[in-house]
Amino acid sequence: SPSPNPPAAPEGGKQPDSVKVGVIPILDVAPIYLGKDKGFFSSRGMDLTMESGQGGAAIVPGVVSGQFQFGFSNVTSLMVAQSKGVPIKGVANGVASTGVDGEDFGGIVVKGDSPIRSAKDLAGKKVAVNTLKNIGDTSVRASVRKAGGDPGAVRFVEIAFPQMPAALDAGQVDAAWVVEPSLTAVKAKGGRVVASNFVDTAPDLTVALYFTSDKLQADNPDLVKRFQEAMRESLTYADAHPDEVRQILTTYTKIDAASLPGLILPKWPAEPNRASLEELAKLSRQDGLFATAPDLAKLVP
Amino acid sequence: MLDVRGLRKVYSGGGRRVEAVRDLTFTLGAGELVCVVGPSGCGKTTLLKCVAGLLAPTSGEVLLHGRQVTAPPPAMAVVFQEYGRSLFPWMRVGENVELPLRQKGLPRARRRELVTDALAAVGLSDAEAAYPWQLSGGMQQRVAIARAVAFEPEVLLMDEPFAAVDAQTRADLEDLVRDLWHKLGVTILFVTHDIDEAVYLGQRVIVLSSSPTVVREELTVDLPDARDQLHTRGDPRFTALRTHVLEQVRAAKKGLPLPSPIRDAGT
Amino acid sequence: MLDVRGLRKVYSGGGRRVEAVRDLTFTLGAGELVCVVGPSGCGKTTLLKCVAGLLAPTSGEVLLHGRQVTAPPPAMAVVFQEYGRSLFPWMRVGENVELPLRQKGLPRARRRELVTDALAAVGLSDAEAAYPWQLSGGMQQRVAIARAVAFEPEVLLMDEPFAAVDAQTRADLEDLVRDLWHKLGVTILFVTHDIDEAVYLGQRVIVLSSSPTVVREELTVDLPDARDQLHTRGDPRFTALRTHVLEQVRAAKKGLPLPSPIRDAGT
Amino acid sequence: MDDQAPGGGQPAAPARRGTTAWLGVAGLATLLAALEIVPRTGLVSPDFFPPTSRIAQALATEVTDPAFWVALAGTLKGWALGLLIATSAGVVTGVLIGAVPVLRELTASTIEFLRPIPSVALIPLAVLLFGTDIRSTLLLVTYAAFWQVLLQVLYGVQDVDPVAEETARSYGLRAPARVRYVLWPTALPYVMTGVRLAAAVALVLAITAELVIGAPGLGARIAVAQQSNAVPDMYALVAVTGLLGVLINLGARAVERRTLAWHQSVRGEVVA
Amino acid sequence: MRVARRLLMALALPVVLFVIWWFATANSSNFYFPSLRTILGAFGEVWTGERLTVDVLPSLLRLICGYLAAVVVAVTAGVVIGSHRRVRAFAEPALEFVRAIPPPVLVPVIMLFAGIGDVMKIVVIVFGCVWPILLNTVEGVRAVDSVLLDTARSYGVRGSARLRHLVLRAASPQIFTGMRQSLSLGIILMVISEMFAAGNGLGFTIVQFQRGFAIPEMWSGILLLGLLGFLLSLVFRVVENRALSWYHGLRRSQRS
Ligand SMILES: Nc1ncnc2c1ncn2[C@@H]1O[C@H](COP(=O)(O)OP(=O)(O)OP(=O)(O)O)[C@@H](O)[C@H]1O
Ligand SMILES: Nc1ncnc2c1ncn2[C@@H]1O[C@H](COP(=O)(O)OP(=O)(O)OP(=O)(O)O)[C@@H](O)[C@H]1O
Ligand SMILES: [Mg+2]
Ligand SMILES: [Mg+2]
Repeated sequence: SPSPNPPAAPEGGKQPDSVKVGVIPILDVAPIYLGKDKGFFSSRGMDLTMESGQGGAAIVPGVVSGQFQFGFSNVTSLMVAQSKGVPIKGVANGVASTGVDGEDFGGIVVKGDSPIRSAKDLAGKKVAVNTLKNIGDTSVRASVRKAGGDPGAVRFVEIAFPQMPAALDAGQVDAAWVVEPSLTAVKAKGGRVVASNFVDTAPDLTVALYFTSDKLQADNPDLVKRFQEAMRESLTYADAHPDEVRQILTTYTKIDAASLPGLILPKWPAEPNRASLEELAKLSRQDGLFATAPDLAKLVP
Repeated sequence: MLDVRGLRKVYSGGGRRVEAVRDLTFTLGAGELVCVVGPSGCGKTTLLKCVAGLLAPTSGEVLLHGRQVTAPPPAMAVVFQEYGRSLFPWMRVGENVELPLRQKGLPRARRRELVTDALAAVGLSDAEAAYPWQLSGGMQQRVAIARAVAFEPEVLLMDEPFAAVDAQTRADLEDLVRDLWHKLGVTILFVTHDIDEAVYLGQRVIVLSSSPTVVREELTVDLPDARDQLHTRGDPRFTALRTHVLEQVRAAKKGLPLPSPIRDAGT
Repeated sequence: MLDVRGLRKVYSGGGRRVEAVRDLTFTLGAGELVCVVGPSGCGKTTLLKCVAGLLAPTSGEVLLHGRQVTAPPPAMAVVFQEYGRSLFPWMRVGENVELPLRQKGLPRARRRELVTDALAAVGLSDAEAAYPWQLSGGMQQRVAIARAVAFEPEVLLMDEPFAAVDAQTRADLEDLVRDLWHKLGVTILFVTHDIDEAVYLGQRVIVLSSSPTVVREELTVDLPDARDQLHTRGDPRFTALRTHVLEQVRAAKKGLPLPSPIRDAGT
Repeated sequence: MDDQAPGGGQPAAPARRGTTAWLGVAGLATLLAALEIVPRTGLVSPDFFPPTSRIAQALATEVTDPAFWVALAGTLKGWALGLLIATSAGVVTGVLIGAVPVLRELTASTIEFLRPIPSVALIPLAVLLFGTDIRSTLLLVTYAAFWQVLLQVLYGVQDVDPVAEETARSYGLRAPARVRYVLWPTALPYVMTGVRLAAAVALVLAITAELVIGAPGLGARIAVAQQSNAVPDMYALVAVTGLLGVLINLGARAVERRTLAWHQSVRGEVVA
Repeated sequence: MRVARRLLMALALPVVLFVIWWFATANSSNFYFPSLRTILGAFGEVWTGERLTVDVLPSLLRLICGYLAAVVVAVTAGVVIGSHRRVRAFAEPALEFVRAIPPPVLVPVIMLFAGIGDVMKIVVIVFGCVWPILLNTVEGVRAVDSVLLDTARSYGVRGSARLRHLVLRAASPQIFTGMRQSLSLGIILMVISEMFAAGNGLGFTIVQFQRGFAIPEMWSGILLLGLLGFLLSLVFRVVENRALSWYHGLRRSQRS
């Protein structure tokens, strides 16, 4: 495993700022772990601790109340939060789709023997997404729409990613939107990818962001700035060193070593793709996720 | 009919080991009415529970009709000393008396009749709809007696059944028991503290020693079969017998050695 | 010292309304020993509970030293008819007896002494470490008596305290109560079913009528103060008194009208 | 019904306890065997529900990881502290409310109102106040376990035998003494059940809190295993919580045998 | 008069608490703690009309099915386990093993067997509600008075009569304790079960509000859960008072 760099002494002998980041222990956040490992944060005077929560329910309030300085969340959740007036603000890109149809880190899968051939056939079918009224159903609808089907006829069921392979296998759902590593698990059981919903939603869709609270942004812009810089460096590094990413995954996840090489890694561009977010916001609004459009200018770093 | 042979019971548990009964042997003929007296704590209740098949003896055995008793035999009724706890607090008096009858599979009408009669016999006709805990101690005890009486058992075991009732009621109940015994030919084993009662009721009186408990004496009550409260108790033979039993119990309590001549001491 | 005035108690609940006691009025002088007899279910326990301040009368009042009793007065001990349930099953016999003493704030050594003496007096020295449910019925009742005795109360209320013990033990306990009464000058109200016992023990005997309950008779027992089992019970005056009380109880049970001349009936 | 059968005379207690232990092991073994067989019959896919043997393998590797023991210690700490707070608070409140009828009437509606509020709904609140601190876990654990104890105490207090209560009153035992010598022993069997219920609920909540909030502990490890599709590892960790439950119950039973030796439920098993 | 007094008693403390809440949050600027006024406003908007039939009703039905099934299962198992020492020794560790598994982990396992529909949700509710009733039944059955047991045995009260007239009745005070515990657990589990694969329901809606940052609506949902618990407990008390009238009478008998 990559030898952890000794934390570089912060300038001026100042005590490093202790920074807590609320993350979900999944593939998507590999850059921050890698960046920490590489010393991108310590060299900027930040002593980083990752707090792994299971989702927005725990991370957003943690950031709002200042228990965490930063958090990781998918963009739809952030847009919803913003439109509801949650005082948060995006600070760095999180993760993005590979943009390659059929080769994305997430996709709509069906069982090998399923009659469903394309996203068009999903109309009238039961599709699993990890959370309803979120990026999953919006992007799946986009796939269906793009394939010429009726997006309104898809029935969504909420099932957590880890349970999707079993639900699909047992026929409890007709299709599922899964991400890695569940995607690999489904494919290993003979599942097929019928559409890459992120790709169908927008080119190079930005899927998640790191964010902070308005309060921290106002009180300590310097820290936010340093975090942004470190994050940018980490993202760029991760994007360029897929092998090290696979390696770092073994430290904070339990992904089976055998399936590691086959995982499709997402893209980690240094900056979010504004255009893709606008498209997503538009689609989300169509789906009724929020009444007033989120202020993307404020949300997106 | 009922044979108790070499019965021994040792309680152990809670850090205590008590030899409640050391060695009891006696026999009850079919249709006999035998009273048991003995000092407090000598093991009368223990004996009764063993006979009822509720408690396994440590050694020795109880035979009913020649077969060993290991579980409560059917057609046996027991009136427990702890009358208060032996009534079901969630059932009204009538239901308490009726339950065993229902268990016996008697038709409804017959059950009603038995319940009503039994309650009337113990003077509790108007308490039928009360809960046991709404009754006085003596009334509760009488409910327990009524339950046994209504059951029309073949063998009736009674453990100080009249302890909580007043003198007059007690006399009435004594006569009720003898009536019942005559009428139904039931075999009765009757534990009491009241020596007069033992002599008045029983055909025989078994006197137990104090711990370690053995049978101290078996005394045949040679009073005429037709007894009544006034004349029988006035009979000099009655007085002689009761005095003899009293002395035995006294001696038993003091742990004196058994007197050598057993039978003629009372004469 | 203890005045019961126009006491009336009606139980209502569970769809039943019972007038347990209609109208009781009597007085106990300081240091008196009075026995109460009456038919089963006539309200003796109810009376005792009202006197003990455990039950609020429906009307009428109980005065102790001229003050109305609304809660259990200190320095009063009660022996309950339901002896089995009045012992705490989670405490050993010794602890059961000791608890009230601890409450009184007695020093440890004194408590030990009182407990040991009281248990010895009721013949239970070796049961101190047993749990109540490991004892026979009579033994349990004696523990309850020991608890009251050790408490050295000013007023002692006893509800059929000897119902479960054998004749000999009963005699011994009767003497124990009289001894205690002499020694400590305690005021005792004693409920019993045994008419001989009432006459033997009491300075006066209060006979209650059957329901609706009133005082049927108050009888002064004009026997010499020094009593003993043999001579007192042999005394013709004793026999006369007990016969009189028996008749009263019998009449009470049958609901006969009160006899006109109260005092000289026994002469 | 073998408890009441005669013949149970006086077998030596230790021997009985031995049999009991073996029966318990047999029971667990039966459960584990069933869990081995179910996926093998194809009722569910072993990929999603691995057989016991596969879980045992994962467990074997799991226990060699020091981080596992750290997580276990973290969970146990949250559990024990939470349970302690909940039990003490539950008992004190319960006795107080139970012994004073007016309080009972006054609080009944509020208690009934608060009890069904799920701890999971309190997660944002906990995170808001304490982040991923152990206090978050404690808040959830205590909240959930408290009601279990409280309710049992309330019912237990009501179970006091009126004759025992009257005896105590007539001998001049004042309220605190009556609570200690009469009310408490009566309620104790209920309290024991309450503590056993609360112990399991506390464990469940400790793990859930870690699972969702990410406070360090077994739950957080389960979450990682879940997210990583590491099915056998996940079940291995779940099995650990199950085993913890078994151990906790053993402890509770041992305490019960000592403190409730006088109670019908315990004495009935010693004497025939 | 008595009704008025009881009403007063029942409402006094909640009213006080609500007043405190009202004033404490009146000027709240915290996003997660909106003012009570806002919450009550949301309550009126959210929990009226169609939501009652679409979300609250299905939840209630699932809750009732699950709860009743749990009572039946737990009492049956509890009687068996409680009255046979060996069965208890055999089953207890295994049960304790299962009992310690947190519902959020257990639900996926249940999903494997029971699918993702209502059955799964009911099973989850049963699974959580069973324990308090089971434990209390076991303890209640173990504690049946020995004199009563002897009485029943000697009068040949056996089999189902023994069960109905003795064991269940004697254990009923404790069984009701467990049932009361489970009632609120059932509501909690209803919420948890609806966090998985649900498309409607009270718990589902609350979780949706939480995820959608509709915080006043979420709080109003929590209020509704509390209200529901309170109402169900009222119903429960009526049932309990009927079934345990003898017990309450006995306990009160000498206190009047
Ligand atoms: N469950 C028990 N556990 C331990 N010892 C017991 C138990 N039951 C009775 N004993 C003991 O056995 C002895 C005999 O008790 P038993 O109840 O048979 O006496 P008894 O003759 O009925 O007395 P009494 O006339 O007072 O009712 C006593 O010493 C008692 O302490
Ligand atoms: N808790 C109660 N609820 C309703 N009625 C009761 C209650 N306790 C006693 N009674 C009734 O009051 C009457 C008197 O009861 P009490 O116990 O005082 O009688 P007692 O004279 O002590 O009788 P005994 O000699 O049989 O003990 C009885 O008719 C009884 O049914
Ligand atoms: Mg006895
Ligand atoms: Mg009485």
